[in-house]
Amino acid sequence: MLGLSYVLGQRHKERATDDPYEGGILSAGSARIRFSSQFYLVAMLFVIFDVETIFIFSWAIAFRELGWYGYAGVMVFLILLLVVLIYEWRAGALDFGPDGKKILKAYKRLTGQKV
Amino acid sequence: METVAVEYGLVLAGTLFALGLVSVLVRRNIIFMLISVEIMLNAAGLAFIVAGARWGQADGQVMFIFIVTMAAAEVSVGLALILQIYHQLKTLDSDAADKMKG
Amino acid sequence: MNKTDLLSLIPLWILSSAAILNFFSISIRRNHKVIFIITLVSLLVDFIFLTSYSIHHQQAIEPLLVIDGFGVFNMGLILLTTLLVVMMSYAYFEQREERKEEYYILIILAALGSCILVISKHFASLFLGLEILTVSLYALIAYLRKRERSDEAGIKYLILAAFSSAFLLFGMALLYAATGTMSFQGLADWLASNREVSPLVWCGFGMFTVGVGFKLGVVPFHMWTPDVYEGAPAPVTAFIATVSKGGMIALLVRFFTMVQGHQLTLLVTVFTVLAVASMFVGNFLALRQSNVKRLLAYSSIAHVGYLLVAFLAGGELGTQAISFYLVAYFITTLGAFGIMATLSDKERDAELIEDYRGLLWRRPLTAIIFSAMLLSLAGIPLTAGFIGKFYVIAAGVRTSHWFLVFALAINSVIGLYYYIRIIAVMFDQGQSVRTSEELHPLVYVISSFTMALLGLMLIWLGVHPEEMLTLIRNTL
Amino acid sequence: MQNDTLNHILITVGVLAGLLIVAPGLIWLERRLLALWQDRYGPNRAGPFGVMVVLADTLKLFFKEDWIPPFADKKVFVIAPAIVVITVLLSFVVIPFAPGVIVADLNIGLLFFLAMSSMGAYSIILGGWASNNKYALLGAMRGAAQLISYEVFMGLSLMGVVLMSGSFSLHKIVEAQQGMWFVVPQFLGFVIFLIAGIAETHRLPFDIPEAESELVAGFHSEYSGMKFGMFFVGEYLGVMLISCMVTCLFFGGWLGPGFLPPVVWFIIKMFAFIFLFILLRASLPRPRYDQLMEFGWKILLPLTLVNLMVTATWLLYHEQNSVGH
Amino acid sequence: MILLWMIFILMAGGILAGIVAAWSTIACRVIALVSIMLDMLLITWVWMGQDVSTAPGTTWIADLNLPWIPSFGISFHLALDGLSLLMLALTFFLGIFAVLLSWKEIQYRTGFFHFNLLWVLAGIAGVFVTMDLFLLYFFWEVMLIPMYFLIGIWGHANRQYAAYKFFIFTQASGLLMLLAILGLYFVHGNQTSVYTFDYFSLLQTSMSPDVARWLMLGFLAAFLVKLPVVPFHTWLPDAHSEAPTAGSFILAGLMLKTGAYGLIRFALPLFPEAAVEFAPWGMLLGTVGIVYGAVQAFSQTDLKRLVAYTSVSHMGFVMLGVFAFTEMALQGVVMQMITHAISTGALFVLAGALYERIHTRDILQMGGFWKRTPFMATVSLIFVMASLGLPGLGNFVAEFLTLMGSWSTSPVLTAIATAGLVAATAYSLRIMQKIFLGKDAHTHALPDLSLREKLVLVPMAIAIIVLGLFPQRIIDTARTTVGKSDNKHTTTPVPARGMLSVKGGNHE
Repeated sequence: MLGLSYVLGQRHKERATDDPYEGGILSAGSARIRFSSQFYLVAMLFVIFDVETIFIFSWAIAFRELGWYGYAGVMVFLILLLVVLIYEWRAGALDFGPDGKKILKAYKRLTGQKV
Repeated sequence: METVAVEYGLVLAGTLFALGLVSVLVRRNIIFMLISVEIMLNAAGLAFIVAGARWGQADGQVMFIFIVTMAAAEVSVGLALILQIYHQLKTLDSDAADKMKG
Repeated sequence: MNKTDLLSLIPLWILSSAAILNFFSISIRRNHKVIFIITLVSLLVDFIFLTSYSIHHQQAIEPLLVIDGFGVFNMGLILLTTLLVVMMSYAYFEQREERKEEYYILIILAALGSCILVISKHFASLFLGLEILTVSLYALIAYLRKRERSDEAGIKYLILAAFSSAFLLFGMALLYAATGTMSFQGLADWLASNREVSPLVWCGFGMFTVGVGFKLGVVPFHMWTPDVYEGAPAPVTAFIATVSKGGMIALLVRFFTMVQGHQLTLLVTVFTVLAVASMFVGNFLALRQSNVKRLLAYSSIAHVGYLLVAFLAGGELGTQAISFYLVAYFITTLGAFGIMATLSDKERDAELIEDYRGLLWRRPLTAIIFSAMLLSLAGIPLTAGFIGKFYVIAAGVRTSHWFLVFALAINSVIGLYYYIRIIAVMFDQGQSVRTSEELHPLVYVISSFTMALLGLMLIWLGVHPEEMLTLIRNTL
Repeated sequence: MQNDTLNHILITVGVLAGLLIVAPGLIWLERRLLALWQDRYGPNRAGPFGVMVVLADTLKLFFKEDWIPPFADKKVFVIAPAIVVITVLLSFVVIPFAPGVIVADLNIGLLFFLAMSSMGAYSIILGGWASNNKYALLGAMRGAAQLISYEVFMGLSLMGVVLMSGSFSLHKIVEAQQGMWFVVPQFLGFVIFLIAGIAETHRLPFDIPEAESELVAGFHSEYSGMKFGMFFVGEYLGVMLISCMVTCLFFGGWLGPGFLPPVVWFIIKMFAFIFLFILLRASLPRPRYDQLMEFGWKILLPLTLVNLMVTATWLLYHEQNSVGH
Repeated sequence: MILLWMIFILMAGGILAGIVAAWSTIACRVIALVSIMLDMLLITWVWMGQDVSTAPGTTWIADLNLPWIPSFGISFHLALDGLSLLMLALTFFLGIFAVLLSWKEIQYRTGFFHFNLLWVLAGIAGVFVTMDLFLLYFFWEVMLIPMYFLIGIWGHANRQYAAYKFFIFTQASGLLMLLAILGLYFVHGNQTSVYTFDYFSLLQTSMSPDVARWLMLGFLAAFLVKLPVVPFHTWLPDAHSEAPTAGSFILAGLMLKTGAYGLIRFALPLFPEAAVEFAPWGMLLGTVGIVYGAVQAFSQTDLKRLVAYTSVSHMGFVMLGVFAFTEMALQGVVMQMITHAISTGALFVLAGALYERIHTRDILQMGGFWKRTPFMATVSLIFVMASLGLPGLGNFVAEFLTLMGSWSTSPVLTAIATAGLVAATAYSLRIMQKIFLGKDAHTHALPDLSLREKLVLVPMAIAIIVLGLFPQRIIDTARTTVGKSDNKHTTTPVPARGMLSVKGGNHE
């Protein structure tokens, strides 16, 4: 399909054709910008939790064979996951947006006001 | 399903391992080094699966899951560290991270 | 696994619960003191619980673990060492701004990994224990985020440790592919029934050795050691030098004894080469260092070489020698790094030799304990290190490993040179520019107490080692 | 044997053709429905009810300039849209439309589906990155974060179903619903899966990665022509896929009263969910990025874990009782 | 028990002195002095109490055997016989002077200095009485570290280098000895399945000549380096010349003697056959040492280095005498150990005194001091004469006995050794001539010996004269150890194969 469209497609060349599209405003700076490290944090969270699901998967499939014994093991595992989740929550790893209160605090500190 | 001969599997795993090894030694970018190490780990995992298949045991697969888990943990810590290093050094060239000598 | 198995794993349960408890505690409210106390108490309880084990305890938890005298002894050692590391950490982290609390979780987990390592008798548990240990260590090494070298050390350790894990795993996989078993005992049976050892198995053993070599930091797989020692916070360095390496050695001993590796001449040769190379290279490189941490790193390479001598000597005497040497080395290393930690300040650790100039006249007790530690490392009488080295040499002489023993003797002399150099600097005149800020007096009390304790243990073991010897003899 | 092979090929071709026809059709359907709900006309010129607009759109896409931005990473730029279509199409392989009407009845069908949907993240991140455009990259990053986060909950939310059916095979799962559709015991799982599914297909209201108003189409800002079309088709295929999955996993797949053939039951159920998707788009506002992520991690994840625990406990308890009796 | 007390007093005194110094240096010095004197009194009491000269049969004056690390067969076994007694007496005798010597010289870190000093003495004393080989190694090390500090902290300009060199040499050779000890331990253990480090048990070990040869080499390594014998002597001039006066004094006076003692007590009895095999080489090394040391001494300009080389030369006599395997030679060796300790020690004291006054050790810058410091010159003359072996002084007796004893074994080497004596005359006279005679440059203020220095040197001068005139007491005391006494073996714990009767190897 891609090949077909390549053959069929028309060609044109204009002044701004080759500029990156930024809502009509001229582009400034490279697109290789730096991102909030929050994205990396998500990646890490994913890596950790997604891998842990592997264990749950393998338990789920052998659920009946393992019985209460396996159940106990997985419960421990799940509780661990929950504890870690709570910890991360408290540690602020799950706060994705900017925290308004914190910003206000920082601003007040910056301007020398008492909070 | 046909079973692949153990030798071939091991050779494949070995090749992967060697590729990872070479690239760890050659690469200078820390992220690529990390990736290469992951390749080596996965090669080891593959070898386990092949070995497990040879003996018809699940042990190999279990080990593989362990390896994947551990690799994941490694990557997440590794990424965090790399991020910090980048913040400090503004580069990921492993030659830049040579403050310690002797 | 049944009820008794679960019960006999209580030490591990306690450790895990302590980690979770700490997680909870942090989630509720961050408080350095609380976490410290939780950690301390749980380690102590665990250790006390462990002492209730009979010396002749022997229980296999099929198929992964075995709890026997050797394992219990090493677990006890690990727990005690961790306890001491934690004790010296409080003061160290109290003067730093970073988040301190997670440190304790990580160190508990690392200890847990090490404990699993020393009681494992299967590749799977070996791998699990090892990884719990190393992954915690990555974070521990890079714990001081504000310090550039800390990250650098962390990433170096991470890449090299993962690298070595890959080797270890591939070696295991090859052994598994060739023999169809991953338990040490199974491997031993296989080796016993197959006189001809196939290239595949050799390959497996070879890669296994490379992996283990990296973890132990023997030459030529030692590159990471000095950097990591230097970059890591002083208590963590102490931990790596003791628990991490010690656990690995204990595992190696178990593995080798179970598979009767001493009959595999090729393997023995390889280890001999490693041992000799470690001793010489470690000591010679240590001579050139002006950074105490790096110096101790290189010296630890040499010490692993010494341990390998006892390891190669094998037999009961060899194992006993290793156990004793580990005890002595643990105390000594803890003391040395502990003192380093107490002398460190916010910016950096007291790691340059110059930092110690004239220490004797500023802080006599600290300097004397530090000297005692260094002398113990050098193997001078009246210290535990002497008895340890004596034991190792005895094991070597017993089995007529004359070459190794001579190498050890020569290296002891070389080693002496640089240990003495530090002592000489401490006893020299002149003032170091270092001043550390004032902390809460209790903090000093804790670290001084720890140091004094270590010093006393050192001398006690050096002067009256009989009890420890009996204990070791009984556990094996 | 010959017959089997032929049959198999027929099914494969049939499914593929069906999908490729239905997917563009969905565009029309969506526009019509939206128009209906929002009280406006929608496409109504070409053909009856404007059906031919689909054809026109397709032709248009084919004849558009195949423009690759000069600042882009060309190879990756071309591959990215292909990935999305390929992965989604591959996912359909494991979907049992009716007994026997399945391309490949893998015993790990569910895992295969999860694996494929994870691969979708690549297309977004690669597309955004290769575009070399700030908005595209930002969109891609957000998209990837969203995708991989919801991937976790999606997988976990399905575990309840797996526990109950004892299999990863979709075929078996459907058959296990003879007595009762899983939506009843696994309602929580269903809700979570649905939400995660919407997020996975980055449909409105969770279309954060493309968010026209803030990110000017996000990761596919720079795309045009057929490559854009691919993303577009991919999205609609995704909608179909999730609908199929929901049908299979929670609503008994092809099961239904005998007066209609199984395939028809399946298609009816599937379209019901497609309608639901469109209805959601029509009615819900888009949450903020951070709200979306926090919702996922702080609410969905604990919920899935709790769901899992409860299901397992209940099942085991129940089983023990039944053995006891 | 008294032996334990002696060592304990020194160690405890050392620690106490180290602590007390924080408040009062005088108290510290006094404590050190008192503890050594206490030991001196103890040993004198023992000596007087046991009239060894009249009872040559009872060899062991005191014996103490406590279990220490039974799992290794290590015991805390100390015993005292004639030789040990002499050595202990010598140790404490010189120890007192060492403290006195440092009274003025050591002005900083007094506490630590005295701690080290006393611990060196404790180590040396321990070596002289230990009857357990593990303990031997233990004490061997105990005397090293404090000595290292004595040189390294309070030494002269080049002290670090000298300290390292001293340390590395002795430590390396000590480790070889440890290996040999362990080898012996296991050889013995394998034979009798009794694993022990006890000296008397190990004496019974029978081993193949090959094993014996190797093990003996291990022991010899330690003793010959300590002695020192020529190829291994290079640490000595450095250490001696850089050490503070008390350090050189102890080094020359006592530490070298541990090597000689080790040869007599351990190397020969433990490996009789191997020792006989080695004897020609040993004597050769001794002779080379005598000549080489003398020649080197003659060419030195640094006073302390010069004296150090005379030590090398004198220790050559020890070597010669020990491996001559005659009672007379051995008596000479014992005598040499004592007299050399006193005479060379005294020379170091004088060198130190001069250095304190004129701040140089270069004898070329000295000259004509006789007039200004007659007392010092007189004392020096006595010791220089002793050093060259003037009849009537202790050294003469020693050298004479040694040479006489060796003659029967190896006339050629003895003759060469005697020629070494001529060289000794040359360098000794050179000392006198360069320092006290000749032209006085009058560049320095040069007071004569102070009371404290007199207090040190006069007793030593008296001792050396007394030893020269009445050596019998020493010889009698030593005889219990070195005497040919085949018939007494049954009644004493002395090894069945006596030390001297091995000549020919068939005395039984």
